[in-house]
Amino acid sequence: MSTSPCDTLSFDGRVAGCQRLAVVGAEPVGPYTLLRLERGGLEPGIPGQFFMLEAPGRLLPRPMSLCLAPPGELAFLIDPIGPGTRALCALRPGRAILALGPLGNGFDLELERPLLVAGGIGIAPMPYLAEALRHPPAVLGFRSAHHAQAARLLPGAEVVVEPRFVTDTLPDDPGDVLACGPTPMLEAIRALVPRAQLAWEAPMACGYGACYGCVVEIAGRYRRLCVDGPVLRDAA
Amino acid sequence: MSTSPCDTLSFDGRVAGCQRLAVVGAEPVGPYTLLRLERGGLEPGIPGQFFMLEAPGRLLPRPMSLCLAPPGELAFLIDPIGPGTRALCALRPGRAILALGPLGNGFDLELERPLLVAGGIGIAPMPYLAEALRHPPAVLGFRSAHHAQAARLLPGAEVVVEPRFVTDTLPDDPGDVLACGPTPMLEAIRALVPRAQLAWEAPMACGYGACYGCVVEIAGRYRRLCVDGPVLRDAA
Amino acid sequence: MKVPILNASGCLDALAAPGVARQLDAFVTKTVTPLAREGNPPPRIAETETGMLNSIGLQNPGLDAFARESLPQLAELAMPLWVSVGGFSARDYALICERLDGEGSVTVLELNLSCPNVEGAPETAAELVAAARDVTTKPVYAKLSPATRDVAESARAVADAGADGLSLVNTIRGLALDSSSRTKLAFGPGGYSGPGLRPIALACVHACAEAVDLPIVGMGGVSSADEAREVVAAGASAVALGTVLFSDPLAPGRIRVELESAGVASVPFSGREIHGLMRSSSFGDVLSTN
Amino acid sequence: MKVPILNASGCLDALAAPGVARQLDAFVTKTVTPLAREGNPPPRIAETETGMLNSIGLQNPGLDAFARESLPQLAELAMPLWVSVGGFSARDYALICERLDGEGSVTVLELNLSCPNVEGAPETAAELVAAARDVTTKPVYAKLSPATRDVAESARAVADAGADGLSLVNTIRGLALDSSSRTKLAFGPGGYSGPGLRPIALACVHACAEAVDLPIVGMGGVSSADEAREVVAAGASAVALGTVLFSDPLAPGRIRVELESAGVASVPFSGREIHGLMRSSSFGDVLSTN
Ligand SMILES: Cc1cc2nc3c(=O)[nH]c(=O)nc-3n(C[C@H](O)[C@H](O)[C@H](O)COP(=O)(O)OP(=O)(O)OC[C@H]3O[C@@H](n4cnc5c(N)ncnc54)[C@H](O)[C@@H]3O)c2cc1C
Ligand SMILES: Cc1cc2nc3c(=O)[nH]c(=O)nc-3n(C[C@H](O)[C@H](O)[C@H](O)COP(=O)(O)OP(=O)(O)OC[C@H]3O[C@@H](n4cnc5c(N)ncnc54)[C@H](O)[C@@H]3O)c2cc1C
Ligand SMILES: Cc1cc2nc3c(=O)[nH]c(=O)nc-3n(C[C@H](O)[C@H](O)[C@H](O)COP(=O)(O)O)c2cc1C
Ligand SMILES: Cc1cc2nc3c(=O)[nH]c(=O)nc-3n(C[C@H](O)[C@H](O)[C@H](O)COP(=O)(O)O)c2cc1C
Ligand code: FES
Ligand code: FES
Repeated sequence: MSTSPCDTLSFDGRVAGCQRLAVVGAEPVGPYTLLRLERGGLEPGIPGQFFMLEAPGRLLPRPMSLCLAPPGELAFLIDPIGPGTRALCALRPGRAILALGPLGNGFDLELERPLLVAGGIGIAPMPYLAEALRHPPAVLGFRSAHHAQAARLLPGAEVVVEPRFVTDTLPDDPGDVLACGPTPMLEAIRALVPRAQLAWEAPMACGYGACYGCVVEIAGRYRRLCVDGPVLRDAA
Repeated sequence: MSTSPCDTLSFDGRVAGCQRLAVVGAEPVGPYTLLRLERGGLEPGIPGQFFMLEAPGRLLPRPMSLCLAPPGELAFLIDPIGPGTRALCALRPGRAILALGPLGNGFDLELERPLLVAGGIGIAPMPYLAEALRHPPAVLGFRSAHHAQAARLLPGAEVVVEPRFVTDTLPDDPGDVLACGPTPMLEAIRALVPRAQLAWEAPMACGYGACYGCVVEIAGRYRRLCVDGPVLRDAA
Repeated sequence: MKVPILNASGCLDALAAPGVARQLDAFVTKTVTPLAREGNPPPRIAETETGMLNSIGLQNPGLDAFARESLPQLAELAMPLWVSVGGFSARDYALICERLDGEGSVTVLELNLSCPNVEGAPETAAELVAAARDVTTKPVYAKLSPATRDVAESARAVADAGADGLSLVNTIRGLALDSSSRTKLAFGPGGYSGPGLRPIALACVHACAEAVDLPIVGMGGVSSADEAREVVAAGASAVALGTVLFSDPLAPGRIRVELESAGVASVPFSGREIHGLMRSSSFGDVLSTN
Repeated sequence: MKVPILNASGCLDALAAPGVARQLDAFVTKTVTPLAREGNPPPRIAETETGMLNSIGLQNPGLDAFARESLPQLAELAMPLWVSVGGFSARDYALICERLDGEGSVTVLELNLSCPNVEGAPETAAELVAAARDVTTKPVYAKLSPATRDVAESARAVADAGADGLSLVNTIRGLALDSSSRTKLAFGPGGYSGPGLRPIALACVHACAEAVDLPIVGMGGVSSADEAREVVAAGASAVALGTVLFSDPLAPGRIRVELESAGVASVPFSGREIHGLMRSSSFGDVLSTN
């Protein structure tokens, strides 16, 4: 299958594309896979925004942060933790999948002293974010040396491997933290740096506000992470 | 996948095997496909008996008459009329499917002057039957010249193509007719030759008497074709 | 073949995704209850091998906020608007229908009589329909659950109680466990939708179409034009899309095009018209305008 | 983990396939009715994308022929024998249970209260259970339909009426159409079984296990050890296999081996024991004897 024509949809003012994109390649990066798709007519969007990707053989698409936007391509770093992500990691050139995006709210890039912090697959949005911020300092935490191979996607970053955690290495005055990673890590960072911009996760069915499945508690209310997030500040 | 060990099950006295069989090959024969499986520990059985073959991606197996039994193999001639038969025709070496059989009642071979009569995919059981009967005369009817290519599986047979029908060519004293084909053909033959042995079809879920899904009316009662047939005489 | 295509209630937010809503012949809101509801705790959704489960729990802003804030914005879409009405007693349903009876932008009131994620009302479906019927002149559609011994019986009851149409079907209760045997949804069970619900939905549409002479909006696992055709063949006059919208927000347009090119005129159409579709002078016209 | 494995009623003929039956901890007959039934006209089965439909229509030789011819042959299998009892009135159920109460080879009477392919009895499930309870001292299991607004309520009702256990669930009504919009089954609708029924069955087992303190035989779309584990985790004490037997007659043995090697001791077991399994001194023993 090859890339189809692009349809655009406006979500709450913002425009997203919906298009079948041909697979360019899928390369292992440690335990993860870097899935490269033809860009077609889709915009890469703002770092921290995500795309809903068709997972072949599954009913529901899966939300994925944009990892890299090489010319003519959109690339996603995927951790095969279940049926959908495994199906995405198994994609090969010759296949095409339906993609919807960019969706949600990305990171605010108007910053003085950005510091990128990521844990595990939370590194996914960082390469594209680092480009936009002209390669600010970054701290990456991984479960193992094998996982830490993904650090090659963010040259120059400081890498810590468990038992050490990224939060152990944060400077006293970390500046403008932009973070993505497992919930416990994000909560620890929020405790240390209340103003940090945090990219959260939740299971999503639609990614565009239709199902109310992705809610997280924000200021005592259940809000749709796909609409009000995934990047949140002073919240959640 | 490769061929698994064979388990045997006794059905009503008769023994059948249940085994995962590796695909040897799948060759087009006109519009049909000749699917060749490793024989494993399965018996080819009596001509007219059938096997339940796993149809990849489908919930239920599909009943198939044995077409040929070359050394070490079981071969089936399959007409791709729907999802299950299409899945079977799409099988390639490297795959293996669960097979159960031989099942049901085959043809009675104690005959004076056997005459094989088949219509369309009804040719499927004839090559194996012809071998057992040392190549008796045979009449084959087909919808088109393309379909008639299957006649090469039964060298020496008389072939008629629509608008002519096999029943047009039956001799006045046809002898011991053994027939397989579409229901209207079988009914026409039964009218002409009440003593004919006819191999009938019905949708089947299990093939071994478990579901009562395959019933046909015999002498005013609903009987399971997979147990009392598929070959019937003076009946249905 | 031309068939009105709606969304299934709770499967689309027309304000968040107006571009998706514009593909439809009518937009159906998420169920509105008298008071605001935060809904159930997450996780609220889980995929299964044959469908999905949800336990949203009727999260909605409540009648007042809906009428004050959402309705005016929905009116700007300038398309037929169905409001899904929910509650926990006949009084709740009457309260909402009475309040919305005066709203010109509301075309149809669809009574959600069957949400598997909240404790239902003590009254029977027929009593809830009767309560709504008393207080509004707008068309009232009864949305029934497939989880009943004889759905045709329920259909007759709501028809006698004054329903103008039926929406079939809602989700049925299902459960999924994870590898450590915990329920995948925080709430426990959830509403089962998608492909696995389709044969059940078809049976309900078929049974109700034979039992009553009301127009039916058929839904349940429809994801293609061919599946939409089957719903109509079973007796529906329109098709609603739910779960398929999550994987393909362009499904309504795609299915309409496929249906019209297929032109399966052979399909028996019940002849019963859905209420309040644009320029709904005749069934054919309804659609030639899309 | 050790779990008794039965067949689902109507999904195995132990006389036609004794080798399949011998893999089981108990054999459950196809439903027996007072009089012989020819059943529904073919086609009776159809595969769908998420399961299958059947409309066998309770074809069976009737009580007398069953007791006279089948029962003695089934007794020779020398394994626990469950007879599925069906009918069209409380008198029917009482008649059969009374007749079989004296049959030493019968271990359990399973009341089929829920066949979607025949018009059911006018009485409620509880009334049918009470009628059976009055005439037999054998364990009576109530087999419930998932097609009910609140299956836990039905479970409480049959428990109060004297049921010793529950079999959950029967098929739910479904419909499939062919490409020319005709029903695939001659009867029209049929009972939906297989993978698509599984989430619904799990929800019923879960709800009933919380509602009543009876042992539950769980079934519905189970085709693997992992799926059997989920049924037990949801609250069942045994698992019955139906549709999977059609594609894999060796499934019972395969699933038992997988379950035992998996040894998922973590799975919460309800502790309620299934009646009349061989040497059923303790749940563990029941199975170590297989
Ligand atoms: C905005 C957003 C961006 C994301 N970006 C990436 C990315 O770039 N790379 C990547 O590998 N993953 C990303 N994820 C997570 C990814 O979407 C999930 O891992 C995936 O949906 C799991 O699907 P599955 O079928 O493989 O596993 P499932 O069987 O669906 O789930 C496996 C386990 O993960 C949990 N889970 C399921 N969905 C999610 C989810 N959406 N978030 C968190 N936990 C979940 C389940 O509860 C279960 O415990 C992102 C999630 C969100 C919400
Ligand atoms: C004993 C027996 C032996 C058979 N031997 C062969 C054989 O050697 N080669 C071969 O190509 N086919 C054979 N068939 C027929 C074959 O089993 C069916 O064509 C197949 O099951 C159809 O499955 P499907 O998914 O491809 O099509 P489906 O979608 O299941 O059916 C397509 C159409 O065929 C009809 N149909 C479905 N199952 C059957 C059936 N079992 N018999 C007749 N009509 C059916 C359906 O009603 C539908 O109209 C045999 C059938 C039986 C009962
Ligand atoms: C996430 C989700 C939320 C739903 N919310 C509602 C609702 O608020 N009110 C309602 O009547 N039905 C609701 N439904 C049921 C759908 O309207 C529809 O009846 C059901 O999903 C079957 O259609 P489908 O299989 O196409 O999804 C919801 C379904 C889903 C999946
Ligand atoms: C072909 C067929 C025949 C059945 N006959 C009966 C029956 O006679 N009595 C009964 O109680 N259930 C009957 N059932 C229902 C099964 O016992 C079981 O409850 C249902 O199929 C769900 O299990 P499964 O998904 O594993 O098949 C039948 C099911 C099938 C598929
Ligand atoms: S994922 Fe559907 S509303 Fe957010
Ligand atoms: S196919 Fe199941 S009984 Fe014949």
